[in-house]
Amino acid sequence: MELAVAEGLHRIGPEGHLPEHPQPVDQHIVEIVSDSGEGAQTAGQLFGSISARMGNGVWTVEIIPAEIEPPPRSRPGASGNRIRLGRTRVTNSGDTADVMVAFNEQVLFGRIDSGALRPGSRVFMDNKWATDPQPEIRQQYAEALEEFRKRGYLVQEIPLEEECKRLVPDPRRGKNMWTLGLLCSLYQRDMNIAREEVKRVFSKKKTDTLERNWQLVQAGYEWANTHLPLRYQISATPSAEPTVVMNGNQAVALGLMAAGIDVVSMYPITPATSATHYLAGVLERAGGFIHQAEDEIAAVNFAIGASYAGRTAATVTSGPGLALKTEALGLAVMAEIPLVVVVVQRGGPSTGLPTKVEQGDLLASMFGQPGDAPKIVMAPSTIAECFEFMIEARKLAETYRGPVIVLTDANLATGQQPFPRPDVQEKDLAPPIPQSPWPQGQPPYAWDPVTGLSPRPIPGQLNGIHVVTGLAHDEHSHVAYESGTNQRSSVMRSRKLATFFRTLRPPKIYREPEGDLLVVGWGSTRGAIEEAVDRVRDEGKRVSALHLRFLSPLEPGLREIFSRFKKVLTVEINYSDDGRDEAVPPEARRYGQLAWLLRGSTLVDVDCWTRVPGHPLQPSEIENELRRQLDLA
Amino acid sequence: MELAVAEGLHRIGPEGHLPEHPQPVDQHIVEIVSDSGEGAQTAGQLFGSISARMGNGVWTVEIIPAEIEPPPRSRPGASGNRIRLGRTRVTNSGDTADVMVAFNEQVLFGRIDSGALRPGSRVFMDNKWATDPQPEIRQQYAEALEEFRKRGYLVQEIPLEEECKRLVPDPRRGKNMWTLGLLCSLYQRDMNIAREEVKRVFSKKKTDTLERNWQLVQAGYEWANTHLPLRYQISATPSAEPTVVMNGNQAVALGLMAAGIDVVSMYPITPATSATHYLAGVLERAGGFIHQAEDEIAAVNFAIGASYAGRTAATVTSGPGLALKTEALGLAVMAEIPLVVVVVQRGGPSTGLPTKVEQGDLLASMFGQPGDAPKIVMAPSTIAECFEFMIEARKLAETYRGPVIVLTDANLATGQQPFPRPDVQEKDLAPPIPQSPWPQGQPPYAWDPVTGLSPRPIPGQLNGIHVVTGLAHDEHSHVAYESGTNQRSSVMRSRKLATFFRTLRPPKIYREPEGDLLVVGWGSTRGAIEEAVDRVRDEGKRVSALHLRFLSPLEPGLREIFSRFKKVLTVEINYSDDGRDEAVPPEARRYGQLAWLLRGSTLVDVDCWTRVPGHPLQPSEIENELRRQLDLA
Amino acid sequence: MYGLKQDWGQRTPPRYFFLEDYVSDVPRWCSGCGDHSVLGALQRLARDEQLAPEKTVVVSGIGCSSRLPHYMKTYGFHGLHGRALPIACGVRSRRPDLDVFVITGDGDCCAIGTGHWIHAIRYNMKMAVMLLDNNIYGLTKKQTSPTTKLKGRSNTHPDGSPLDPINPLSVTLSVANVSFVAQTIDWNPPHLYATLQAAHRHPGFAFVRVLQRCPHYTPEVFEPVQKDRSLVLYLSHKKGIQVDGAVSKLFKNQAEHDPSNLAAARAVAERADAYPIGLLYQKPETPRYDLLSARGLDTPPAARIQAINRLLDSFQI
Amino acid sequence: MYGLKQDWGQRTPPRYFFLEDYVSDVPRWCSGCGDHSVLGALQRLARDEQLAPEKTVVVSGIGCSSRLPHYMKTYGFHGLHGRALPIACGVRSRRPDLDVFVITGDGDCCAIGTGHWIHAIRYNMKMAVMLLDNNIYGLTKKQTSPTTKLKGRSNTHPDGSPLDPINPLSVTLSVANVSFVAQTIDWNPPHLYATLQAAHRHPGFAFVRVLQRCPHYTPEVFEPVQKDRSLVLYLSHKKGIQVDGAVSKLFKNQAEHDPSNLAAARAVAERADAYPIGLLYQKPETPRYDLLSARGLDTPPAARIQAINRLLDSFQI
Ligand SMILES: Cc1ncc(C[n+]2csc(CCOP(=O)(O)OP(=O)(O)O)c2C)c(N)n1
Ligand SMILES: Cc1ncc(C[n+]2csc(CCOP(=O)(O)OP(=O)(O)O)c2C)c(N)n1
Ligand code: SF4
Ligand code: SF4
Ligand SMILES: [Mg+2]
Ligand SMILES: [Mg+2]
Repeated sequence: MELAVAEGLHRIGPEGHLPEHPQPVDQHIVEIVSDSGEGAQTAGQLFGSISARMGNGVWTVEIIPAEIEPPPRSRPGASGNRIRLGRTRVTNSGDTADVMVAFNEQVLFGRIDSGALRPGSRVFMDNKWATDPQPEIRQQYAEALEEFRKRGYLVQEIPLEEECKRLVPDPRRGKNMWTLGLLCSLYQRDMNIAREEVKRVFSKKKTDTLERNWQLVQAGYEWANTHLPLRYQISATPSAEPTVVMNGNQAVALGLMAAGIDVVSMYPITPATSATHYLAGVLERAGGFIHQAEDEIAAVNFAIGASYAGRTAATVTSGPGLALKTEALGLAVMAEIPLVVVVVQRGGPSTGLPTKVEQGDLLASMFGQPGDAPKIVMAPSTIAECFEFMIEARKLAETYRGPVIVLTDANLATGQQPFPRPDVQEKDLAPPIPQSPWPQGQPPYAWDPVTGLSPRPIPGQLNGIHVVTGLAHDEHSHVAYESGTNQRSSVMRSRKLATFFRTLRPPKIYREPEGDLLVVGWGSTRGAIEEAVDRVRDEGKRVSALHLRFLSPLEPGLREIFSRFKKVLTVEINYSDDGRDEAVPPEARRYGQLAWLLRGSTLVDVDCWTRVPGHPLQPSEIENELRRQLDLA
Repeated sequence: MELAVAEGLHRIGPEGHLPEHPQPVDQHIVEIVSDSGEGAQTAGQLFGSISARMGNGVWTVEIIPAEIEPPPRSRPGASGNRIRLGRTRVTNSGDTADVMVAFNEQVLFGRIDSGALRPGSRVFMDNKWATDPQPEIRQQYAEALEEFRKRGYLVQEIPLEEECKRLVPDPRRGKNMWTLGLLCSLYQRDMNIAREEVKRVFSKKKTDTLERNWQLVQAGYEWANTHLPLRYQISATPSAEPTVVMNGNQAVALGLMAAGIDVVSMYPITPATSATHYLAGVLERAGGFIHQAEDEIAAVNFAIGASYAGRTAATVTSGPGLALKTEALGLAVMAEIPLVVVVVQRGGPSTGLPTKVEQGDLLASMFGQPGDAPKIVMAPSTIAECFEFMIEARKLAETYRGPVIVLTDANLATGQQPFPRPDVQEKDLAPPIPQSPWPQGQPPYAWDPVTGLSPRPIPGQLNGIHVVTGLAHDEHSHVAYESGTNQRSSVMRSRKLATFFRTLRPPKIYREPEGDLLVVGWGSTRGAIEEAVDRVRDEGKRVSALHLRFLSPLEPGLREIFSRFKKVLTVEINYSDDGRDEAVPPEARRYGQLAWLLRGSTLVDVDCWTRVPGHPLQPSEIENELRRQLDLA
Repeated sequence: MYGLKQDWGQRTPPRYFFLEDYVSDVPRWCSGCGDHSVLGALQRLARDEQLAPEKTVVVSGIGCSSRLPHYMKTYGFHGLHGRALPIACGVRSRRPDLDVFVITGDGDCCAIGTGHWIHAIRYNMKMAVMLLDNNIYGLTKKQTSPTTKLKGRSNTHPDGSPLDPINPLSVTLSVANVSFVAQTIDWNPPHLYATLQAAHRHPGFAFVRVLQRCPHYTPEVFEPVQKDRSLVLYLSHKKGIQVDGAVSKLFKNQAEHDPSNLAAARAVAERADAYPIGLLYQKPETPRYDLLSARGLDTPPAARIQAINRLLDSFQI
Repeated sequence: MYGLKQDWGQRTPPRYFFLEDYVSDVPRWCSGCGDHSVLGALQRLARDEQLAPEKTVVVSGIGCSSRLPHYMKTYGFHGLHGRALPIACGVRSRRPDLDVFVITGDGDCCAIGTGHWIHAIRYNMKMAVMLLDNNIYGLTKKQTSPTTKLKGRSNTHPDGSPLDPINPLSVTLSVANVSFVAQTIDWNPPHLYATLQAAHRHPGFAFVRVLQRCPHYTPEVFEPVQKDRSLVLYLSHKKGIQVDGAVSKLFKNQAEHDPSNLAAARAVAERADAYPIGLLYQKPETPRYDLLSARGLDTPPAARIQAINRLLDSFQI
């Protein structure tokens, strides 16, 4: 087959029979991928926020190469953005892409390796490589196009570089905006909104930067208007309430501020660091302080010191950092020092997959400490919850006087979603530290015998003098080695979880309250699980979902809920032995982390379907598994 | 009541109606307690080894104060030894003491606080305090005697100091040996054996030290022969096979040597340190090297480096040290580096109870690492097993190419027990490291797809060159972020546990294979559990015991075994919420660590009875709980 | 909220504190242990400076020495082995109103705590740090520490330590932002006291190494030094530690040393013939991280809310 | 046993190694990154010294720089962040036959690895340690490191680092048993090479700080130094690092420095006007812990069994 070389505006690949009229769609997934440094991420984010402002549901997620400066035109170098748009709320990054704009064919191969395409995906490809001075590149390009077409992608070459060159000397700094224009045309975006958003992004740059970029957008838009007969139509209902768009790490950062966290103490680690980058720029504006420590051990102990001194404190980390904080978290439990610990989970074990998603730190959070170290563990499932849970966690840490671990992950960290602008309230800020006298004679651990709760004296408080210790101690914080004291103080620490448990209500079931299969999840998988459940339930299959926010203690009523389903299955992004694997005797099977907890807690034969692909689970993958499970049932 | 002041040899307290003829007993518990520095420990250990040589079952355990140099005559200062003797094998330190020799009344109070006495316990007390120059001391002594008698102890004052003064200028350096003599008379010990054992202990000292000490022993012996009409008779069958007596930490140390461990890397921590003290003196004799690192993190990484370089390596620690090793253990799992990790468990969480026993590190050992970090975890239950398990652990670490955690505890660490002298064999030593060429083209992780096992190239081997990494990697140890590789390598690491599982046989049930109640335990509690089971089973109650040596993976057949009992209960020295506690909703109950594992694994409603008293569980405590459980059943 | 009172900023009337006001439990150290002297000096200092007990925090790690906070009737934090300094820095960071003291040992500071030690020097947050250096791990029963002398015997090196000890003074003096380094001996209470006082008054991170007797495990280390005064080199200078003439006269072995001279301080620190005591180095004007960390403490809630709202604006679409 | 071969001690025939024999993967560093130069120098050194690749181990922590072992065709251990040195010490301890190189970064060594760094200096085990100091955390995308200059901007300190940087040379020179300290620049391959060579030949712990360009994140740090040669102070001495006359002549700013003089070395290390390059300090006769740790390696199995049996005798009753 002769290769299609774009010569002009009307050249459309043989597969490219484009419809003349806007094609209505309920949701669409768009990707822009380039070499890193070509700005695909900015364009993608803009496309997302323009769509969000128009009232579409949106989920955007960054495509980040593992290297700092990967070689150009390389598969692992793919850098960019995936934007999923919907008529209504979009909860996850979805399955394969519907539309893909690629600045070169190699980065597209990178996305193919990650399973981002399917036969029928529409690919717009810069045609500059067809005429590259280097014959190898021309050949690579030609071969790639052939391969893509074989795979069934609908490839459309576009004169991306060529068109940009008309406007800017270095097209590497222009292609992204031109592409944005093309997409605005393709999806009929409101160009007034587009203009505003572009303006916002470049507001801090020189005016001519803004103008140059806007010209590029317009050029792309007009080119597409003229040359692409194709249009998609995704209806949208702009929301009346104020809406914000941000990623999970930004939401964590702002949530910590809204919680009145006074000290954030950290050591850099991917994928948690960007939350602290943001805080580094802004925490001071709300009167707070961020400390970059010499290591994670120092970071958590610094936070413990600040919290002991009455200042609300948080530490933000990921797996390897959590491992190093193991000892100090035991101290915070033993000495009952409030602390918010945000763990942005990445692939493990060990250094693992630093930039990729996993839900592998649940058991380490619960059981990492030698001895018994009861603590609250919770996991947000949306970007909005990343914000809200910070406030909740800060309050719980204080009320229950100990560390609260909040498990987010790389998926939430980099995923962006519009959500109603939170109403920041003074009552959610941590109250000022008490400095009035402590009730004379009241011990520093005046444990309520039923709840295990006790108020906490803060340095500066008259009569509250005591010495905090990680040794076994009585209610006066006196070191005590006697059997009775150790048993009793252990009860008091554990009791706090039971007390908190009694404030919880059974979780809500998604879709029908009974059926053949209940899918249980936690954390960032919620959107994908519920979407998969919807697809299957909508065909009349009896499947529902349950999403847990609290893992320690587990939420109440689970056993009763499980009893209404024939089968219970967790879906998690962590490792479990496959139940079908013949090399693993059923007795020796190792379960997913939530499945483990649920089995021990409910004695229900909870099964699990878990994977560690390093990327978010796609709704269709889950959907396939649900069908398989239902067929078996 | 007038106080009994010893005036001469025949003064015997009013309760002291002593039988004239030797009283046969099956087992007896003797304690010697003194201020620290008065040598009660030496005397106790000698009494134990003399008895062991005569063929009695013996368990001795140190009574150690928490302070370095506690004030004299203070309760927490009690220092000494508990020796439990039996006709046959003795497996634990038992319940309350039958006979107690106290050098002052305050240390006796210390033992009373620890629950070491019962009404009817016979107490021999130095009468020197009755004539102390300080009136307060005289008064304290008098009041104490009265209190002891009220509590029903059979108190007999003895002229301990007075008699010693006849022989040595400083009786603080003599009372212990005199007491040993008294006990030799009381229990009719073979004085030739006694002489040999005393000689052995003082062999390195000057000859007159030995002679002076032997004179003291003889003096105590003769005084008791003349003045105490009381004798106990515990028959014994001297064993034909060679027998050794040592504590669990010494057994660990010698076991590591017998396993051919080449490098032991440690950082001091109670109660693990004494094992490494011993090694510091002797490891070099077997060609090995012990490294005291700057901290636990360095200790474990040093060991990992040595093991990577082909030398068998171990690290020895306790709870807080295990916490700090969390991250590096994840590396050892990920990079598949063999490593023996001995954890001598102490009370937790945090710094906790540094000198006291707990079985609280099981879940941290299994689940401490962020991400999935499968590893073998095993727990010896006797001193002999402390030795044997080191050899086993070293072999498993190599075969299954990763860390093996061996959980002992403070009870095993300081408990002494005679056991058949191990036959040290060349075949158990680690083989020399391979330095012949590696098979050309064979990757460094040539995972067998079924077993997950792979041979390991060692630096120095031609063709074996590779770069070990804690990042996700393929079989060539190349960093690999692809979904498929991460999933597959995770499977391979997990698969090794299944492979090991298939080599295990179901554990043996102690007593009948079915019944109303099965008690499941692990580690050092074995002796006490089985003794309690015997007592109850011997009354015809249908109770049996099961003791697990492997916790990860769990041994096979458990569910089937459990199905033969009406109820399954774990007994552990770690924290669990009490099932009877009304403040804890049943759904929120937190279980003992083994119970947790068993529930999740077998889905049997395994109950637990656990305590954290800081001392070993007494058989009678367990017995009471078994009766309660059987009454309920 | 959450059971805590909120009447922030209440003033307490002037009070007078006696020595007993700083005395808590009976110390559980061996008799003759140098830790007793440090405790006594600290209590006297607190009394003389009239430190409000509730505004004073003594932070420590784990070790015999680190038990000290339990014996002070002030707020205290008996932390984790090696982690006294990060905890203390955390306390200090947002409580400029508290007086922070740190007690650490040669194992706690110079072995497991090394990294934090170096970095705390560089942070130069105001606190008085006392390294009680007995050349041994006391609490865990006699293991080699980084300051154990070459060939010094211990339970982990029965044939003697194979390595030259680290010199905590030299190391401290090598770190950026070092601002106060002194050495003293536990067995000369006036000098010990004067040194702690200078440390406490120093506007920054004041590092004091106390040569501390451990009669239980290492009597051979400092008993000879205690007996033979010539083994101590008394540093005199008008900017140095000032003690009564009667006290300073006891030291025959003296040297004038200007504590503003860093190179000289390093040379003195490495004197092999005698232990220098006194102020080795001080630079009061060294930048302080705690002045930075305490910024914004008085931001009123409304201003905080406003700042957050502004940030949210930038995410609003 | 356990699937491993046992023919211990087999000799391999003499071989000749070319540069390619040390070249593995294509490095994934940014173009212009100084890490490329270090890799090249190390590969040339290995070739020139004819190091058997299978007897060479390159250990590193985590960071851009710590990726280096992956690009060497020798044995390698890409360890944990901050833990390169303890791992390398473990490797060294019982394998005196291996050549050990360590690659670490300013974050890896001087932040999270500080404690191990100090103690590794004191252990003085034979290995060549290269601190690739780019004054930044590269891999995690531009955070302040302990060597970031005061006011240097980063993602964690957008308004500039609030603290003076640590001086890795000064700190190293303050530790007991320090035996080799040098500094070089990645952009002068002959000097870099000569320094690595001297480090490799040093009988002990050879610490080399390489000023390493990170054009991606900190071009402003070493680009000016690269351009203006007067910002480098070339240390010359007959016992120092020797480079070709043509190379040394490039450096106008020179000073004679005797590397056996510790005090002088410390003074040179702290020169504020220029970066000294060359050998700051060397004391080849410093005691080595690795000589101690390797004792007994040749104990035959029978002797080991006998020793254990003797010990068991002492427990036999
Ligand atoms: C993580 C951890 N590792 C080890 C220990 C055991 N430990 C307690 S104190 C101590 C050393 C104490 O030495 P030093 O700091 O010199 O204090 P000293 O007792 O001599 O005053 C050690 C190793 C511990 N508590 N925690
Ligand atoms: C325990 C742990 N904490 C944090 C990280 C994240 N991390 C990886 S490299 C690095 C810093 C690298 O800086 P540097 O050592 O200077 O190396 P460079 O990238 O500049 O060469 C950090 C913080 C980690 N991998 N592990
Ligand atoms: S062991 Fe030493 S340091 Fe510890 S209390 Fe006793 S004398 Fe003091
Ligand atoms: S970020 Fe800097 S250090 Fe890392 S590879 Fe790029 S230039 Fe080198
Ligand atoms: Mg000490
Ligand atoms: Mg760096």
